[in-house]
Amino acid sequence: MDNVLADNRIHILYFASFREQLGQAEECLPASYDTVSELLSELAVRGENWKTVLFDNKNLQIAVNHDIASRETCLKSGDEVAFFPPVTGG
Amino acid sequence: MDNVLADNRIHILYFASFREQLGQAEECLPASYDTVSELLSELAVRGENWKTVLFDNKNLQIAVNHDIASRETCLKSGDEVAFFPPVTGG
Amino acid sequence: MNHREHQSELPFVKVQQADFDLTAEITQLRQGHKNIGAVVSFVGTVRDINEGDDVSILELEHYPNMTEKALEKIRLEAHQRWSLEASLIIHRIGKLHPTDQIVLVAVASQHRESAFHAAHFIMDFLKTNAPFWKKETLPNGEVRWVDSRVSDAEAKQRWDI
Amino acid sequence: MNHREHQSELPFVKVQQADFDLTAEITQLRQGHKNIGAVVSFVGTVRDINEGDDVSILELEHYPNMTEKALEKIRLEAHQRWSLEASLIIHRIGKLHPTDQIVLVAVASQHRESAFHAAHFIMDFLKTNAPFWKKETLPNGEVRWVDSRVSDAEAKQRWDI
Repeated sequence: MDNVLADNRIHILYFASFREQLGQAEECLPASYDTVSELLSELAVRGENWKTVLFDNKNLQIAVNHDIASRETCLKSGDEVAFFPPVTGG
Repeated sequence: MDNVLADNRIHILYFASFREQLGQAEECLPASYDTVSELLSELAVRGENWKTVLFDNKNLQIAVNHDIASRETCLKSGDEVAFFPPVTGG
Repeated sequence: MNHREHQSELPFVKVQQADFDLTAEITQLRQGHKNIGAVVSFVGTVRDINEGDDVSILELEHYPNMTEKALEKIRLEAHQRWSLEASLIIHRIGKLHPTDQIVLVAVASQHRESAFHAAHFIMDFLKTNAPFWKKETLPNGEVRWVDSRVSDAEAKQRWDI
Repeated sequence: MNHREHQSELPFVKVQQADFDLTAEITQLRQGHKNIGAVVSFVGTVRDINEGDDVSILELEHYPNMTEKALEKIRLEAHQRWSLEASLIIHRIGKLHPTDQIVLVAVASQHRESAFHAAHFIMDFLKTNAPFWKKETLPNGEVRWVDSRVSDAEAKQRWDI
């Protein structure tokens, strides 16, 4: 069932300039990371672009399940993690 | 001529509760007071009511020629002096 | 201060019996200013309760020859203190009822900070320096002048630092 | 918090492409609250210049599932900090042009002080905590993401005291 599948994964979203720089808007990965930091380390392995935009980015903004989060935030199956640059609304 | 007459006088206005307590909205007096304070002393002689509402009133507000003034403000012929309680607009 | 400020006699200060429309006033205020990024408006309205009593009618008296001059003075002081694109003050007079609009202060600027401060400043000074007086009628017919609030005098002090 | 707050899903937070009418929104916000004495509104508009360049189009992207939740959180925080009668946040998304309205924050309270502070607070937090991103198109066709402003991060700090 779709729900069971989804529960074993984390859903990752990229917004604004991140989406353009990384060339993708979203993806699903196995839920095998305890924290956002671990997930970022894994993504950094993909190449310089990923490392620069996310891992090394001091202005990286993170949301987990639609709440502002940090690199220390814990992850579990079914979580939605979003990475984005500083917001510019209003 | 009216203008000459007006020039030898000061025009006095009373607003809001002052107008009601003193029973008049305006009057003209000879321009024989150097300051607002002297004018107030003269008005106080009229009776307890005038003394209480104006002379003794710590919250007395004064305008001379449409600008906020004080008891020390100088007066000259043709001036318009207004006495009123603290304002309550807005 | 731009050219439009000098078009007519105090076009950005209005003392009137008529009600006002917020959208229409703001639209007019913004006209010709493409670089505005922030518009802060304050609308004062008649509450149905004052000092614990119901209020049926609120009547606003003012000092006709002084009022507009006093409001314009406050408005120009705000333009001196902050970088503003445009501003407007409308104050109603005469008989008003609960929920009626009494006053509008609108300030337009490039960035929000100055518009927020200037609108607040104008209202604080209007409350203590503009010659308006409120008289309220209670449901039992009692009529009384509204007392000035100590908090209004204190609010004004804040800006003198 | 009054009963109307629970009528529908986040009725006081709207994320929409459509423009809004200030008078209509304020009138609706005030409905049923007779004890309101002050309404402070902030309208953010598209400036025709950013960082020295002319701007032709401003496009607003957001994070659909998070946006309304983030705005409601800011709104409720304001209600906890100040005594407010009602408040409303509208934020537009999609393609906008110079002079277009982007955002409305409106706060109604008994006295002006809390309405001014709460509206300013909501805007300062919206600027740093609500997931919106602006992309601007210059007249020569160049497209770029708008940089966040350091002053916005600083403005937010102020409220943490």
